[in-house]
Amino acid sequence: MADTITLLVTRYRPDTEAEPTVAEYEVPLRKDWAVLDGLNHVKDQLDGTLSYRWSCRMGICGSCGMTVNGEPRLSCATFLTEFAPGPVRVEPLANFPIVRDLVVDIDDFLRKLPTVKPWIVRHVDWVEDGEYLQTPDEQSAYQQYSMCINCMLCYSACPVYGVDPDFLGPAAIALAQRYNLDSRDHGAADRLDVLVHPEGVWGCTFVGECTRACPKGVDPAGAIQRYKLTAAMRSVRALLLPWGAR
Amino acid sequence: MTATRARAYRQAVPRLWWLRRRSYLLFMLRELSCVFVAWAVLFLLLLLKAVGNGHVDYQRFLDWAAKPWVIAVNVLALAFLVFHSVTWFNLAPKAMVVRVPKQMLALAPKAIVRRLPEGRVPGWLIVAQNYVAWVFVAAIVAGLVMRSGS
Amino acid sequence: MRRRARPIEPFLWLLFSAGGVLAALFLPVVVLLFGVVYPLGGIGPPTYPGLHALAAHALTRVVIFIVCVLSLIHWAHRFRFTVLHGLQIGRLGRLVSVFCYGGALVGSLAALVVLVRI
Amino acid sequence: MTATHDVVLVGGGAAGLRAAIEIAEARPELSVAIVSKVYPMRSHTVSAEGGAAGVIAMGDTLDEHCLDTIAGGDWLSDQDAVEYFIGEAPKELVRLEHWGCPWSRQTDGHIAVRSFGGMKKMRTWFAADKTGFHLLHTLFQTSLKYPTITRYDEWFVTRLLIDDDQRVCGVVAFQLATGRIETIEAKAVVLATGGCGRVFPFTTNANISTGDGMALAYRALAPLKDMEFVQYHPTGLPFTGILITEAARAEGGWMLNKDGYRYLQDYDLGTPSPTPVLKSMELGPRDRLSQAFVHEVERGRTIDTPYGPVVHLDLRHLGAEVIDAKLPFVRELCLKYENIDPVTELIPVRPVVHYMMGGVSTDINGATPLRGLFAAGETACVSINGANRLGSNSLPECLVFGARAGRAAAEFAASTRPPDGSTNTQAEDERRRLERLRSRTDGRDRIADIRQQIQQAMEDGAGIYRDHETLAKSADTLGDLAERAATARIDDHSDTFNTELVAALELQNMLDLSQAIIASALQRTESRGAHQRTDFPARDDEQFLAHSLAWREPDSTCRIDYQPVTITRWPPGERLYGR
Repeated sequence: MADTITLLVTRYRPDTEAEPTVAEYEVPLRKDWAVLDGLNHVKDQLDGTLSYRWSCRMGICGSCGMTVNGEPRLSCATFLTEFAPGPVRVEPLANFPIVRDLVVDIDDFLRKLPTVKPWIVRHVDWVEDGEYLQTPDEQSAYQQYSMCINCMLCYSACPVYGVDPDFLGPAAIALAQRYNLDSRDHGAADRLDVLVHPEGVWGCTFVGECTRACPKGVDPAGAIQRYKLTAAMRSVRALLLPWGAR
Repeated sequence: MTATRARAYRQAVPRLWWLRRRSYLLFMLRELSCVFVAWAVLFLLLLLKAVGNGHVDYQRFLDWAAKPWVIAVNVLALAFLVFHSVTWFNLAPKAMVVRVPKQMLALAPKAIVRRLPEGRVPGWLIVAQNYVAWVFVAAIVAGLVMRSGS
Repeated sequence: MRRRARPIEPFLWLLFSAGGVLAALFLPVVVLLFGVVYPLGGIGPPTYPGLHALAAHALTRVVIFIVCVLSLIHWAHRFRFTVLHGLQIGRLGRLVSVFCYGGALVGSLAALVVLVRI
Repeated sequence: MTATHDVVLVGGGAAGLRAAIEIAEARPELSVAIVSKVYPMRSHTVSAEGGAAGVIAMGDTLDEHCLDTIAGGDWLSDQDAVEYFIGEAPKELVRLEHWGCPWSRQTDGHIAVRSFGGMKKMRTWFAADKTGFHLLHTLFQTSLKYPTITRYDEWFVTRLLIDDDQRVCGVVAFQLATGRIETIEAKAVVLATGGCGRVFPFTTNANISTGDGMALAYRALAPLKDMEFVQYHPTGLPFTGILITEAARAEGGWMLNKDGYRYLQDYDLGTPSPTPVLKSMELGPRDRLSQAFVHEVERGRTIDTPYGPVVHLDLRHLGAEVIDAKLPFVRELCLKYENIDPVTELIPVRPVVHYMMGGVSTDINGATPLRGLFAAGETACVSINGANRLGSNSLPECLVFGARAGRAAAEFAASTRPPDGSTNTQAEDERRRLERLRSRTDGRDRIADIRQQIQQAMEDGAGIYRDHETLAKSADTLGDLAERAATARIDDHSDTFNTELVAALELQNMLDLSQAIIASALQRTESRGAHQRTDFPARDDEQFLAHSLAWREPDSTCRIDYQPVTITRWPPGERLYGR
């Protein structure tokens, strides 16, 4: 095994450049080095001007998503040895505007997220003392959707989001489902309008790439399909029993 | 609170984005299978129209269907239709979460219950049902058609 | 950003899904028999009277009609999104919709005429 | 340009978000700003794994939790604060449950609790082993519902503004994305920026844990309390420092040396038993376990690796089912980052820096001696953790004191007059300083080199065991490094997402805090909890049953004085484990 590997890193300096370019860096190739360690080596030793986000480097904070050799990945959990002898292409996440180098603008997601009301909605008052009961079975109904770390890999993998930036997108819908399926929540009706909007679940053509890209085993594609069925059945009921619906 | 980020670089989606990754291409092919669904309907209607018009037209239809280009189109169509069936059947469990009623769970043997995560019918069982239905339907259609001719 | 919600979308999706199921179950065997096996001459095609009798049966005609209509809606719905996303022509959305669902409607009427006249 | 809010919260982790929600609920007429250098859901709270302690189980009592906490902290905790904290913790955890936190459950639907190190009863609530993650996202998502909360995501606060009446009345911050420097005025400021584990080379802490809030307060001449108490977590992965949660031991994991021997039995931590026994062996407190590791190294009974000596954490006897149900993240981390499967293999672990018991000195309301300035969470030192924090006390601390500091800040803001603009010169000074720094072209040392040398000095001087000589040497080294840091090289002069500028500012913060830690440790000539002096091995209640306060002097040196510990019902006693 060679002892170095080449990183081809996308650079974009809006002060001086009109569009992104590619810079080449040679970094040590070590068994336990992730792509992020390679980038840190570049920043610390070779070129202090390289900008990227990272924090926990244990795959839970969701900040270091990048496109590595064409695939959306968490750079802290993607090892350099996977790509030996290299080179490794490190690009910003696709489908988002590039702010600088490997940093993308994800404010679009943060604007959409509150529209699906990702919090517990109660129409009955709290039981002031003690917890709401929830059996492990009831919990497992929504558990996987609660694992989303907002890393944006699913948006980056989703071609529909790329073509139509108004699409609500995988993580936001999965999080809506996370609360819809929570036995403590009464807010499903409140989330309906946003979800059944043409830019909501109906925009999805079930490419399935979001689920494949997710590093936490959330299945947004499944969440969206399930919600389509729920919403469709609701519409049918509303049509057949117009007086009883909603 | 965000400032305007006019200088952010908008990454354009290439017009042929679906050629850039194998998975995207497979997705596109899956979606394009609908064209062959439409073709199959058209083909079926042409057959039925011929049947409705009498045996001369029926023979003419059979001759037309035997033209090499029509056969070629149909072989391609068959491939896409099978691709459609397979992808459709495999994805079905994503949309449907079938729960086993509590009473049935209580009656079922422990060994089976343990294999039903969270009391749900596992995805592979739904997929398997789809394939059984496929074989069943195909056998009936083929049986009816072949028997009708003998 | 958001347009008025179209309540028709869930129904289109349900019909699309039903069409997807029927197309997946019925169409491959039809194309296999009449498009590939018989033309290639491995087995002789059914005789005219037999096939006519089968096709003229009321149940057959009802089933075929349902398969045709739903499969065409399946095509229309899927093709609409394929064109919109694949060619990135969001602004022509309405035109594409008219072509697709209109096409499915015309096809369904044609199916009705053909089946009634058997 | 100037923005104005009633309360500005610096930091968007558990404490900051909890404070924001508290203010939004209790005083919807006040405008709240959360200013954080990362998106809130990236905050380091996300990495907490094991759980949150709160008395709920039958047969457990608040007093027992108090005593465990106080004894765990080697009697340096303020007992009034501890009592308040422990009384509030279960209420806060239930509140989180009402907000949707997916706490792990018993089959009847009630909350499940697990055992944890140093705790005599099972009282740790958990959400599998991603407790911090679920807690943070629950808080973040809940916070989205309040229109009075404004977020400044990816804004870095560089200075507190103080008016002529010695009142904190806002901050100066710049937006990473644009480089825009702004004054954010407020009637009260709450610091909730977490800890500063990054001043050490091996740490479970995220890249962002550089102690920004502590340094802001310190430079504004608010004292830092008990900074010498640095917690080493006994089970971090070598190289990355990734945390393997204490829950792994609580569920029955064993610590083995190179002979496969459960060495903790040699360090007055009880006798081995096949199943976990509370407050014994592997469930002893973190300081004692980390110290035992050092002795094992000295005895040559550890395993050598390229990243230094390690011992083993053995989970194999728990079986795949327990590991997948209770410790799925541990398995995921081991597989992903060490390429080992804990179901069949031993996990190599070593003590790594995990938590700062010390922080900005506050009273029980989260108020600092500076009027208008509050602090909560790891940034603050109330103190409930004393000389050593018990595992699973920090998440509820963020909630309890986040809420309380939020409430206190809101009350202060509602009763005080708005800022009068008298700090405009300060803001201008700060703007010029930042612009000078960003455009500096004559720098010498690389930021990363200086940072690495700070970390080395801290490991050498303020590790698990300390003595006068090494501490004094580290103090000298840090003095040199401070001079070099003042002229560090900045290659990046861009105003768009300039992470090198951030790194330079963080470096200054880390240096200030390192000096405070070393100075505090030098002065405390006793051994207590996480502060172990080989030259003063005994606890000295005569002199040092007191909190150290580190004050910044005008010449940037650090002055230490002391403040008594509040003792109410639990007089100092001996810390006993395993019996």
